[in-house]
Amino acid sequence: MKKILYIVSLLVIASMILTACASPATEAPVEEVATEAAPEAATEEVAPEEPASSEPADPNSLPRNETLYFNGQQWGSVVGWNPYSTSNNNGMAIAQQDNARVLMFETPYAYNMLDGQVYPLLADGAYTWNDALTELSFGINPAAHWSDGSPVTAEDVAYTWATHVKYNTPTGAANTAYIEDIVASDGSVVIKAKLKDDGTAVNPLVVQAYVSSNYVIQMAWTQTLEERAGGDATALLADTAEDVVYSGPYHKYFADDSKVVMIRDDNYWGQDASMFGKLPIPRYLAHTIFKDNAAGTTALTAGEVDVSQQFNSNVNLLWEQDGLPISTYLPEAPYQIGASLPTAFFNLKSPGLDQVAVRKAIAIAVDYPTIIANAMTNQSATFDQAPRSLMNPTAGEQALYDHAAVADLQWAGNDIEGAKALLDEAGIVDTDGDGWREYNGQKLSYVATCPNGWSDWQAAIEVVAAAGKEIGIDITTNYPEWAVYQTVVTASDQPLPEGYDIFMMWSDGAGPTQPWSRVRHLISSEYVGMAGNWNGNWGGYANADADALIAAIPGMTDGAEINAAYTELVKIYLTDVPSFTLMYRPQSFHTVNESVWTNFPYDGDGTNPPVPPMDLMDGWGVAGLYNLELVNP
Amino acid sequence: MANVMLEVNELSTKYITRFQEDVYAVDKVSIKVEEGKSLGIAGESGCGKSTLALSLMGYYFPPLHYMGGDIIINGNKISGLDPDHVRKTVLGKEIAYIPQAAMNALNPTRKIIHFIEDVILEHEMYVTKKDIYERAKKLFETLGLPPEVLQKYPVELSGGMKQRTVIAISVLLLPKVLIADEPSSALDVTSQKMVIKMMKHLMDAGFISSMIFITHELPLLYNVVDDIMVMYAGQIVEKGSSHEMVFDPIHPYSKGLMGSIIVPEEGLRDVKLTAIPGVPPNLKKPPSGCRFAERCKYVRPECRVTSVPLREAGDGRVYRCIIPETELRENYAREEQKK
Amino acid sequence: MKHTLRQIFRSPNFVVGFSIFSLIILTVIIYPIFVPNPPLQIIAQGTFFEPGIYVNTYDSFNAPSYTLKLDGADSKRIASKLNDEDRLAMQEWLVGFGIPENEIDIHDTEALLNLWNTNFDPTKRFPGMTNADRNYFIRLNNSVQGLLSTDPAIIAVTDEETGSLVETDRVQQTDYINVSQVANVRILPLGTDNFGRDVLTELIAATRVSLLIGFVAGIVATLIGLILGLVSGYLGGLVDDVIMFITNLFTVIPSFVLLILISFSIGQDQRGAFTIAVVIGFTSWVWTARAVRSQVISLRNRDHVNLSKLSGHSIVYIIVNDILPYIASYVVMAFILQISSGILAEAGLSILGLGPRTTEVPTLGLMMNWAMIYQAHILGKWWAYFPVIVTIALIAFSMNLMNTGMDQVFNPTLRD
Amino acid sequence: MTLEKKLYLSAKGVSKVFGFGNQKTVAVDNVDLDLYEGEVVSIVGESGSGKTTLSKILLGLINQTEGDIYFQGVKRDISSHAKKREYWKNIQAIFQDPFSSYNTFNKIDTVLLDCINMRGGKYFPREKKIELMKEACSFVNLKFEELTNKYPFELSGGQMQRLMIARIFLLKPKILLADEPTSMIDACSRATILDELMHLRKEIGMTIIFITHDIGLAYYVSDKVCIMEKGRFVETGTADSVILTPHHAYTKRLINDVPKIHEEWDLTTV
Repeated sequence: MKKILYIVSLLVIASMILTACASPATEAPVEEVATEAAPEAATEEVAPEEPASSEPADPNSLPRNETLYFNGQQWGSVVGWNPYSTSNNNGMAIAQQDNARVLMFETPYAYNMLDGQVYPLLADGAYTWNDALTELSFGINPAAHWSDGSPVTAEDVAYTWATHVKYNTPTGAANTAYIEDIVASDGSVVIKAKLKDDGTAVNPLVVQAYVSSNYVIQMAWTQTLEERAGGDATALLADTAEDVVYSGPYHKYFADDSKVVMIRDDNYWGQDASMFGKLPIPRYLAHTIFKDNAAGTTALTAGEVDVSQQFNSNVNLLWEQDGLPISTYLPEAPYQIGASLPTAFFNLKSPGLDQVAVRKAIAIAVDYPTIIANAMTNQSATFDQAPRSLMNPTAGEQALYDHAAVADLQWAGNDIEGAKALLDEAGIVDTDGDGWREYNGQKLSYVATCPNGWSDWQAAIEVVAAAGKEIGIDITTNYPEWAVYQTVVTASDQPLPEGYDIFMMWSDGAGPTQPWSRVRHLISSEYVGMAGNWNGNWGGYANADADALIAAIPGMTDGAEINAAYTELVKIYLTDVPSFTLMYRPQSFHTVNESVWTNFPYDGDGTNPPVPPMDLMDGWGVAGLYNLELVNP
Repeated sequence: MANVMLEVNELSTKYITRFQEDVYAVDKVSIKVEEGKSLGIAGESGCGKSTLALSLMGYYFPPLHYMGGDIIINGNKISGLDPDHVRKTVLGKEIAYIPQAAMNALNPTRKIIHFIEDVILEHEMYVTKKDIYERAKKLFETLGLPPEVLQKYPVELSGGMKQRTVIAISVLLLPKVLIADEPSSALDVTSQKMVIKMMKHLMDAGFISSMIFITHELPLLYNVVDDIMVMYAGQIVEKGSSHEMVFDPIHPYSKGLMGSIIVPEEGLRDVKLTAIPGVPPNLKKPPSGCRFAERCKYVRPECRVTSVPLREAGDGRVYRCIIPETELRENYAREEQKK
Repeated sequence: MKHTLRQIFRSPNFVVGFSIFSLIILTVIIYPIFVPNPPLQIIAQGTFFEPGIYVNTYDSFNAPSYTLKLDGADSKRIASKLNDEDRLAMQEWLVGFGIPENEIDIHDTEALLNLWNTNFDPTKRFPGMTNADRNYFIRLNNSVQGLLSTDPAIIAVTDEETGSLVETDRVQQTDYINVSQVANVRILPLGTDNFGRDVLTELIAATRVSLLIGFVAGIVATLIGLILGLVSGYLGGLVDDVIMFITNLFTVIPSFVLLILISFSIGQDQRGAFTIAVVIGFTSWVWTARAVRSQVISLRNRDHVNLSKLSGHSIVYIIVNDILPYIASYVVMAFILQISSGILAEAGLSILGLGPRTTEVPTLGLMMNWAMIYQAHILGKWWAYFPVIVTIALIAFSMNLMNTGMDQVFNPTLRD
Repeated sequence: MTLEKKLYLSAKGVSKVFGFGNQKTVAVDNVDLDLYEGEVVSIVGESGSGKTTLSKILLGLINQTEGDIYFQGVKRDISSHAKKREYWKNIQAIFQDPFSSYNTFNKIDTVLLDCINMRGGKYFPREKKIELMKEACSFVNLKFEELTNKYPFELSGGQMQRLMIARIFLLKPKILLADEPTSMIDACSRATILDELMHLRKEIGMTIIFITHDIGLAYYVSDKVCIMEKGRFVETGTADSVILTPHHAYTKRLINDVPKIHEEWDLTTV
């Protein structure tokens, strides 16, 4: 009896602990989207336009050697397939940044973050600027056609823009300040830039970027949609567009709350010799929706996921220790190509943080090598490799400023003595002997914040807080839920509430407008006071010199001039420290398991142009889909 | 001489407490009950009468432990047998035991008929439930219990009815000997009377051959059993026919017990009740001499030293005292006069 | 009282539980005296260092060197870099590029490495060879370079004037140092966690905090439960109805959900360990209250209470003297259960990310939380989470044992 | 006789209802009771007859639903703690179960000291208190020296109950309510307890209400007997008249069903 009691109590304890462990709060770093517009059952959904070579498989038991499995793009059910909208929570088909997803909808050009070039997709050859840099024009590949068989035309491009403007979609709103109009002329597309008073384009950079980051949508379908929406913008954007016409190689096959499956359109125009010359290799692209990173990692190690776009801590152990056929783009640390700069912003209105000395002291006290080694498990370039600036660690951007000119302003981190000296010098000392410094008689006490469940950020914030303790500034951490966090941080028209003294947000990654756009988002004062600020500068920094430089750069053509301007901006940034970069993060985590498929892009794989590690779906990354091979054909 | 149904020779049992202390609750008790006879056991609480009842079954489970002696039922020795064997073949069939407060031990979620099925199916394999029901109905009718009781739950029955049902169930397998421990003490007088009536009927109608009845209520015992045995501190102190025991006790302890009887009869108010001062000895360390010595009016120095054997007083009467029967009687008479 | 204590200490369950618990408490008290390292200090750059003894490499060069000629040192050295699997993989590669299999003797290290060094080309790929394979062969190639060399390793320093390297020492393959002569050695019995903290030190500090949380939660819960139960049970009537209404409300809402809601709403900046403990206590008094109430109800009609009333005692006196002692053992048992459930509740909360603020104190739950976030369980870094589970289990187990032991003493129906 | 004797306690139309609606049970139903100085009155009833409830009402431990209680001709007022205290100086009780009548955590001395305090002896010198306690103990043939500093569980049931009587001796109430004081006691000790109760009654001129289910016992001790059935008094009268010549059917049955030793116990009449 007693033995049984022992065993039972052990079991009870074990199960209590297990249940407790089974629900870690590692929530996906993706906005939770309500599933009110859940897609209908899949069986009756879009069948291939023409009968495929064989009947499509049951979405729940796809043939493994025809299916490429993804994870980390989609963290909830898909809301819709409407390319005009930005709230589809559709990580595979719609999500659209500088590197648009071109699996289902295509852009005229595909951006390649590795060489910074754009490659024609729907477009026919390179685009041309007129001499005054006010009009950009390109033709449409005559082979390009829609899924309904009709050709893609310049009118489609123009009508897409017109619709964006007419219904003031997010895309429209973001670009009307820079683009006057897009028109079709003689089968070509002409993008007319918005002009300043002096007749020059407001921002040729943004105009140029438009062609690789915005989908072309069929005019005829758009009209159907408009009719359905009755001209109402809200209805138009809320439409789930199950009947959408697309030009890309894949389209919706199945979607529910556990997975999203896309099927290849065997009639895809890209098999034309002028484009890829063949169809992409996998017939199905399946994305399983995992609960959290841990579940995703487990599936990756088990070979259930081929391409993983998520932070797998200590990813190198998967091959070094466990001998799994898993690899990243780079074989050694940092394993990934860093592109964005997760950054800790100072709330410049918090008492004391308006002082450069305090900001800089915190920034130089932080132990960055530990953040990179521990929080990022070495999946970031170190600040020795890429000194802090406004640039990401790619060679192209690093070349854009004069490293030597800002060397004096650099810091390596972990400089406790330096930080203390800086504070002592500024007269910010511990006057009441409680171990914490005071400024204006007020104890320096801050809360460092980032969203809950964003594990690498949380760990980095912990390291920041630890640094504060070392230099007599009381920093505690706080992890609100993302839903709360994003609402607070993006409301730049309101002062940040208590608990948001130091907070982490992202910066832009790689793209055709970079690093200009990133610089702008980090320090331009134009975002101060903006409601719904999803751009940047959430700490409320304002510097007229910086603003002027940011405004000038897009119009510059001379490399040296641009270089000097960026150097100056980096100087301002490192002097004023309105925010500080904690680590480098890749545009996409690109970890692949080669149990089934191989020939994924890797550093030095010999592709020309090089296929970027963009998970085979963003911009030029899609080219990798044509190179895949089965390990056991 | 009539057939001896139950014979117990020098049975000793003890409790072992959680702290590994021994409590010698039954000390060399010998009993003989003939067929058709009933024996009553009387004594103060803690004198070992309930333990004796439990020990008589021959089925021991902790904390009760068997120490020595024989139990012979109808010629078959059951002491020293494998407990499992005893449980299967002896209990219920040879000897039935109704513990104190048995009626409150019925599982309230089961109907009476289910208890009966359990009992019968435990011992007989090839009977149908219908047969069981018929048998039970017949038995209940014979015992004067309404057959509807069979389909009721224990909570639906009154205390007296419950107790009578329990008794009926315990004699289902027609045991030779029935041991009843305080079967009527928690009941009101009328129910008590009905239970007693039924138990007498069990004897008269031949359901059981012999009965051992345990209670501290002497008037009741007097009216129910043929012989009374008085226990004190785990030992028998006196035994005799019930009339003799009540009206002519020999042992000073029995005398005290009988002197405390109160019944609503004329003249009671003029009787002076006798009292026995003191408390029974601790059975963890029983005294070596007479166990009653500490409380006895007539105690002599040797009482405390030597253990006292049972003495015969003719006619099957026995008593445990150093002082002879006649001398004790003289003492009693002298006291009577004093009043 | 003495008697009861003696009885309790005779219960084997209680004694085992009490011993485990005392051991935990003693460890928590004594360990920091001998190892005064700050528990939250990040010492390791890198995550999940394995348990072991860490010897400072730099200091080991400066430590006196001893020559030991041990048999098999070479083969051990080679085996550590080149195991059988690696040899088979080499063979596979070589066969893949046309070397006849019978020419390869994978057990002859020298011949194998010669063959490998002359043939290996990192750019070559054979069918079915993945990038992961390619990376593996490159790593293998790097690790076997110089494997058979018997030359000493050279230690050199940079000449500050010329910038060239100046040889200062040579380390022979037979050189040994005595660990006790190395200036900096750190024993990490349980390795480090994802932040690079010493897990053992952190674990012990966390256990201390968790125990304190448990105690505070237990005291709060028991006090609230006791007071409400006593008042409600003894006074009865309207007071009882009101208190029972509140109690039922709390019963219907699962306390853990309530706990989550409260911890969520007070915001993390308010969530110190003490606050969390109070919150846990505040949500878990219900059962104590109900149990105390029912005990009191059965006690309040007892004759000794009536007698106490007849002796003219006041309500407070009766509750304190005639009721409380009777339920004291019960309350102590409930208290012990509250402590262990408080510890578990904290762990549960922390795993949900709703535990105490992280920068001030480590707690068992937080340690588990971070180990899970950093996927220690997937990567097989057992030292980051398993000792935590064992500690939680031991605390809960010892408390339950003590409780069972006490129950056997106090609860007559369980006595055997 | 009634003219000479003072009316001590009387109940007029006392009822007690527990619960309400369907759950309503009438425990005591319109009971009248007169208690004169020096009398021993027995209330006899089987379990569930309401006699314990009635005794608690008389004691003032619970409130009656209807009716009034008069103490020495004045309507009883126990609305405050102080008034209750005052009332309890006049009426005290001995309960059925001596084992549950003691607070097992307090030493025996506490019980007796409480009584001394209640009789205004709170500030008596220690010696005086001990003197009083010794006197009380010796009254019930207990030795104070053997009891002091002991806990209740170290005593036998009989000793405990005698100590209860010692308590009453110290309190010297006008009325004692004895609720089955001997039912948990062995027959041998019963006589002692009864003897001592009667002795005490003589000593301090106490009036006793004796509550019991044992009709023989009631007959043995009381002057007056009240037979209670289902909350009502069905027969009231002197002990001899009620027990020897019962009129009410219930009383008759009760007496008939009790086993006797000099008369035949008639088993056929059930």
